Amino acid sequence: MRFGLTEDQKLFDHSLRGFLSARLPPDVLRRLAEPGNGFDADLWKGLGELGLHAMLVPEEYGGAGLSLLDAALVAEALGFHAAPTPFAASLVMAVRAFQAAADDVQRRIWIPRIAAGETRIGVGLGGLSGQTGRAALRLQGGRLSGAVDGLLDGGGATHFLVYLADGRAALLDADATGITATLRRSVDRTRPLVDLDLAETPAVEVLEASNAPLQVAARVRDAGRVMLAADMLGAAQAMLDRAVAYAKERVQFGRVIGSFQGVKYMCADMAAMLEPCRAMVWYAAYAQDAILEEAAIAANHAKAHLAEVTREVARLATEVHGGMGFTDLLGLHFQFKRITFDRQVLGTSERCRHDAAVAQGWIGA
Amino acid sequence: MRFGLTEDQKLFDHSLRGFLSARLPPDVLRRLAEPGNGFDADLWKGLGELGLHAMLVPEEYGGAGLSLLDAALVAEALGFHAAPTPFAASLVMAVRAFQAAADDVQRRIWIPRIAAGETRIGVGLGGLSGQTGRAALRLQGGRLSGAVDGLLDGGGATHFLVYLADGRAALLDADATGITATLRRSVDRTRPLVDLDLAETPAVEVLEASNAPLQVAARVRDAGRVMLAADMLGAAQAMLDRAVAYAKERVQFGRVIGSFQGVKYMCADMAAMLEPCRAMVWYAAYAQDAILEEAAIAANHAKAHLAEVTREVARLATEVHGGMGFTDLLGLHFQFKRITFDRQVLGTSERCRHDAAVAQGWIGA
Amino acid sequence: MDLTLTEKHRTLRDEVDAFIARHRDRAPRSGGGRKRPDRKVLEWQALLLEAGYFGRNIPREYGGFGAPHDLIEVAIIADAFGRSGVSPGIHNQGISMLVPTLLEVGTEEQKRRWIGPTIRGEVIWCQGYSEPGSGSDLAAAHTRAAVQDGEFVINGQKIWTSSAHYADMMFLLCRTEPDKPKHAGLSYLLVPMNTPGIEVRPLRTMTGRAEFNETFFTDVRVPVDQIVMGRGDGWRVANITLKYERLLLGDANKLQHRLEAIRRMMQEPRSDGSRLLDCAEWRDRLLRLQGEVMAARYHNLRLLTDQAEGVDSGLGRLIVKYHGTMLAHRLTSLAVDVLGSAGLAYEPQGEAAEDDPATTWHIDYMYDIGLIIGGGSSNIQKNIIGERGLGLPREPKAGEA
Amino acid sequence: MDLTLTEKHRTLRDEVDAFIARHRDRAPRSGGGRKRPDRKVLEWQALLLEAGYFGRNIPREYGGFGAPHDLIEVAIIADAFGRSGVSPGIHNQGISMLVPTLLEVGTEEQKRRWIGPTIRGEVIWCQGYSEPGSGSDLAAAHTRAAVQDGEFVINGQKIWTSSAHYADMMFLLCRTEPDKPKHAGLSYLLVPMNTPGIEVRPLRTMTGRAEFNETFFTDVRVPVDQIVMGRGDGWRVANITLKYERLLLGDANKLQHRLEAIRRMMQEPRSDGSRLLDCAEWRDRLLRLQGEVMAARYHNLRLLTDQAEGVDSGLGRLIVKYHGTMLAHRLTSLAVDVLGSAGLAYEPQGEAAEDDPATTWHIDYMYDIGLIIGGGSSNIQKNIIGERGLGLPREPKAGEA
Repeated sequence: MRFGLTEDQKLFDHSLRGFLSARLPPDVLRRLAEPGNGFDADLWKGLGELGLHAMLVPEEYGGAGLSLLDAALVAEALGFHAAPTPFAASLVMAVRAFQAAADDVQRRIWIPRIAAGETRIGVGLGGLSGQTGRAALRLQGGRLSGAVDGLLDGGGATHFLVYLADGRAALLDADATGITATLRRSVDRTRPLVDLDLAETPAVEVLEASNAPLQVAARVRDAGRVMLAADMLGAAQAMLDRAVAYAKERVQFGRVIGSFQGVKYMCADMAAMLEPCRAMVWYAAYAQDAILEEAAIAANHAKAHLAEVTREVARLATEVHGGMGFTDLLGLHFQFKRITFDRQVLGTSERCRHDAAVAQGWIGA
Repeated sequence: MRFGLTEDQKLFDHSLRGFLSARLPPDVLRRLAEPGNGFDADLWKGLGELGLHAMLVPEEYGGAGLSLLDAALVAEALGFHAAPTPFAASLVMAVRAFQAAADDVQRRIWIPRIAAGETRIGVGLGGLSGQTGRAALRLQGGRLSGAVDGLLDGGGATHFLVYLADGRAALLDADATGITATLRRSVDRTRPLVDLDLAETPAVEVLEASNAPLQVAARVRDAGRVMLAADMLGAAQAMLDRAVAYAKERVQFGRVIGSFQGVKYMCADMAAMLEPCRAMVWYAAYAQDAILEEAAIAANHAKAHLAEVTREVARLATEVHGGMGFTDLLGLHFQFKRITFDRQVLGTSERCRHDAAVAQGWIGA
Repeated sequence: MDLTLTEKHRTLRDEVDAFIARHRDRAPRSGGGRKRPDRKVLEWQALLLEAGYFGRNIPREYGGFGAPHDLIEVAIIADAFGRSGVSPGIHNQGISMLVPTLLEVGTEEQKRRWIGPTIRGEVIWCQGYSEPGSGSDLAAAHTRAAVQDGEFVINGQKIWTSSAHYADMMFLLCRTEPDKPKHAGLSYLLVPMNTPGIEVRPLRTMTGRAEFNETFFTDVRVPVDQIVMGRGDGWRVANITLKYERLLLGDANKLQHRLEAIRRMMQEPRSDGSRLLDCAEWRDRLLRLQGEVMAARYHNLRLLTDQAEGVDSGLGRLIVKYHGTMLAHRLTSLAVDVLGSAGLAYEPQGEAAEDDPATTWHIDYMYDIGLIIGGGSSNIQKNIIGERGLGLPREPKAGEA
Repeated sequence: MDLTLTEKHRTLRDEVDAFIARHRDRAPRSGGGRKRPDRKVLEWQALLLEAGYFGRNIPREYGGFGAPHDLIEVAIIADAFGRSGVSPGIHNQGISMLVPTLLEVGTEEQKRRWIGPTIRGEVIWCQGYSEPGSGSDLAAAHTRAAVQDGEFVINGQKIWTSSAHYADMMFLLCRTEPDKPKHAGLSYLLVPMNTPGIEVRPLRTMTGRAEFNETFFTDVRVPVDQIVMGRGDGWRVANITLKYERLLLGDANKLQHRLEAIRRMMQEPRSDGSRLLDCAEWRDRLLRLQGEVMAARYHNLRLLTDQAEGVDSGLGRLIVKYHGTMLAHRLTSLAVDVLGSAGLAYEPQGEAAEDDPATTWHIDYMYDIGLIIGGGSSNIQKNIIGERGLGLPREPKAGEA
């Protein structure tokens, strides 16, 4: 037994971070965050070449068959660099949804397309995730009507996977008839959300888990929550690292500000809060594959706890930077907004903790 | 309009604090806190001479007819000095209970006795206050049976006033038949609690408000909650004052520790939290007499908010003192425990906030 | 303690209510904080001044209403406008910071010249304090002003000057006595923004808007009588201004306003029909904040009484900015959580138009952090509270806060 | 990441469970932390050592079981004892702090002489670090030891020496090289407590119990070979000990144990039949803490892996004491709130008897603050985290932490 990363994981993490660092200098990030669809085809292609598109896809469908822990490391790196790219929904939740609830034919068709990077699926869990906004859908005769707000990975999506209140999920072509997909720029300029209005839109596929569809949907949701927790971890680590670096350089009152206990203790507080979060994200991700009886509890607590800790880190790291932290100039706010976004999507902290209480039988669903 | 104390109030406060300071040096306080009944007849007599026994009693019954704000200033001073004496229940809640719910004869008999300092009434609100422990009483043919835990001002009480779930209250002689009063030493050695076991104990009086008895009982409870808030304010202010004084004297690493930002910011945080609490206590006390539509909201929030703030102040002030703060030597812990006690009696913070929500119609009772 | 209303006060309350009912259609939508007041705002301001609902206690000779200080009158007016949701008039740095400073230490001539136009909204001021190299360390200002031919000649650079792009005037902290010790070498000048040599460059913040500016001075000349107090007194004057800024930034009425707005959101049914106010864990979060806001409001009443009686509130005054801005951030934190994912849509409209509510909350969520930092960061505030408020010793050999 | 059990591990788990089931009647009630172990405790300890469920990785020649390092084995054993509520053996300062220090830097002779008796519970140690004038500033120790006739002669005073009144030995930090700079003048001595000239006076704390002592040294003589490492190396050795103390004080298993106890209290029906776990505002408080405890537990697993692999966890290790003690205080804060007014009855029983649950929670509520202060206060921890963990510069001209 080991509680830690393998050499392979460290190497992959290193190369991914190297790629992101080179590919996303501040000016490029700022450009990609300008109005548009929040999807950069070149970046998507580059991440595909690194193997991200197929990482979770089982080997039988041509993928790498990696674990959710590997995906969490990717999410952390993407959060660290505030990378404007689909991931949590398109490459994690969608793959998990097809694996868990699709029939054999559906899997053979769609999973390889995801692995090839050509199909990008925005995912909306509506009320199952506790998201706010509209979530009222009905499926009749293979056609979907109604509205659902706040689909993840909306930017550049070729398809949408939307969940019904009973746990079934319908796959829609983004160009289908009767579909109105409104791309909303979110406060996190790197990731837009999509609101869907549907009028008798034909479903390309309907995923129906043969057994306990709500539980299967919850597993997809939990995988997403772990990715968001990892994304927050990365974003907060970037903010902490930059705050510490700034505190070592910036001079005020004739001293480097990091030598003042006031600033030093802010940094120490951030580190003391954030450092245990890393192990928590690892554990929550690992549990989704390997400790199923703890998977829901760990995922929900990871999302909730990371949201609480990283909100504090986001504020404190900005404070350490003084006025400069509040400007657009340093680009520190990309990570700040990443944390804001991750906190609110797929359920707030209160909702996630409630789901954790349900998962351990403290209260009914 | 003025938001502040009168010159009379300041003078009275000054003389009371002078008396307590002279009367309760650390060694005396330590002696009074040793096992016993938590009631010191000399101190009681001295406080009576200062006018405390009759302060809230209307002039028609021979009292001073002062306001609850005056009582809050007394409670604050008692908390500051951790004075081991009955007050909140015996001299505030009991007087209020008789004024609000007793008939004319009952008032004429009992209020002057309270004013004379000869009748000291421990008060138990049971479930009406959200206290934990036993609270099951039945009144039949003028006799009370059952059990209720945690009566305030139990030390030296000559009588007990216990509330039934319907808002009526029964006055019992402490020496009546069928009564078993167990004096429990609380963690706050200056104020014991009393648990009552009653077997057909004859009630000396039954107080029945002619109108809305539960609301009348709630007003008595709220007056008590304001007194506890004021007590916490005083205790926390004493701890903050001592922490600041210690930080100015104690030398570590070759410097007075108050010159370290780490210690200075602890003190600043305490002051920033605690200073607005003073106005809150004043307002809550004043509202009980003069702004009845806000009385319940202000009292409940004052109790809850003071409990949250003073818990932090209690910890931080102890921390500033380092190991010495944790010893018995400095006696700082008397105020620490005072805060612990006030927080738990007459309802925890969660309960008080719940009552504040009810009082402003956010939810049903 | 006396919060009861006299007959006179009840009359005033009725009058204000009637005024609002009669004139509310003439009121502009917002307080006009971050924009150059337009005609509607200026007319409304004039109406308020005339009625004595703005600048009530400022002497008539300086353009105010000249009523004697009466705390409850001020509270009644604020309450009436607060209840109605109608603009209570302009609040900006000139009105909230410079005017009280001039009233405190300005010359008769300065008071007569500047207070009237400022409270009428005709003259807009910006604040020239911070510099790029010295954010928190204001006294380290390098912008210098040398005297030549009866004029100050200013060279240097300021940062974080909000509203500089439309302001008429700047109150400027600069170094006029380079040979004197740090704090003794500063002066406080009043500088017209249209003076040749001033360049203003907008500075975009994390909200995506240009809320601040950098201001550059190249041989900017102002007459020597444009100084408040004397040469070398700049640090003292700036501290008076900062005192008022701290009170402005910790404003308890704003906190109450926000709390109420969040409560209303939590009382609205969500898409599944539930109300967050019925969920005890959410309600308790709101209640905790309500308790804190109440404490801040009552504390504010206490400070107003001190002010009316000419008493220095000391510690009570020094904590306001730190306490208020941290609490404001916790309020907006709850607000954005209440909005949840549906509130993430973010489209700030710039200065021309109103923002939608969700965008406004997210702007505030970020802007509040700016306010924690600006006007003296939290650490600076804690130094001030610890040293001036509690008498704790300064750091040995550290610079001055 | 591999948390799966091998066949060998499953076997061990079954063995430990069987051991506990077979022997649980022989186990003492508590861990025996704050008292001199009695016969029952010593016999239980011997049984655990023999079975390899205590001191599992300590070499056989020093009295341990000598099993190779295997993190999961240790976790399995801790988990089995945790689940069963049966004592996992003695934890005291000798076992948790001195033994790992000697394993790291002791001489072969010292290891052979002290480790065995210590882990068997036969030799009890106390810690002689703090002095009255220097609580946080350990390196300022004034207690001095001069060499005379092949012996150290110790004079001075220590404070906060828990268990000094029944300890056999003290590990003592004292000044042996008065001419050298502060940190370079210290040595680390092993001192028998029955040496003539040692006087122990109990020190009552806010809990009402005498949990600590003051220890006075007057011409106390110990042989010069009773030193760990060399003269002047005392600060280095003390820091190794402190490293282990930080991990002991932030113990994640203790946090989990407390959390579970609070959950059980909240699941019990109260006098009105309601359960606090059904009240969302209370449940959410518990859930917040559960999330924090989970993070601490997984973090601990990560540190154990590093330890097993000989990797220095750096920052991850430095935060444990600060993070863990603050979290412990928040846990006990919830516990005393759950108990409410009925939990205020307080009757500590001294060393002879068990305390009732409510008294125990209130002791912990206060003792936790002692732990936040002791073993390096939170401020000292934050200096360590900031300077050693994050590489931030020390305070100019300040002393050393």
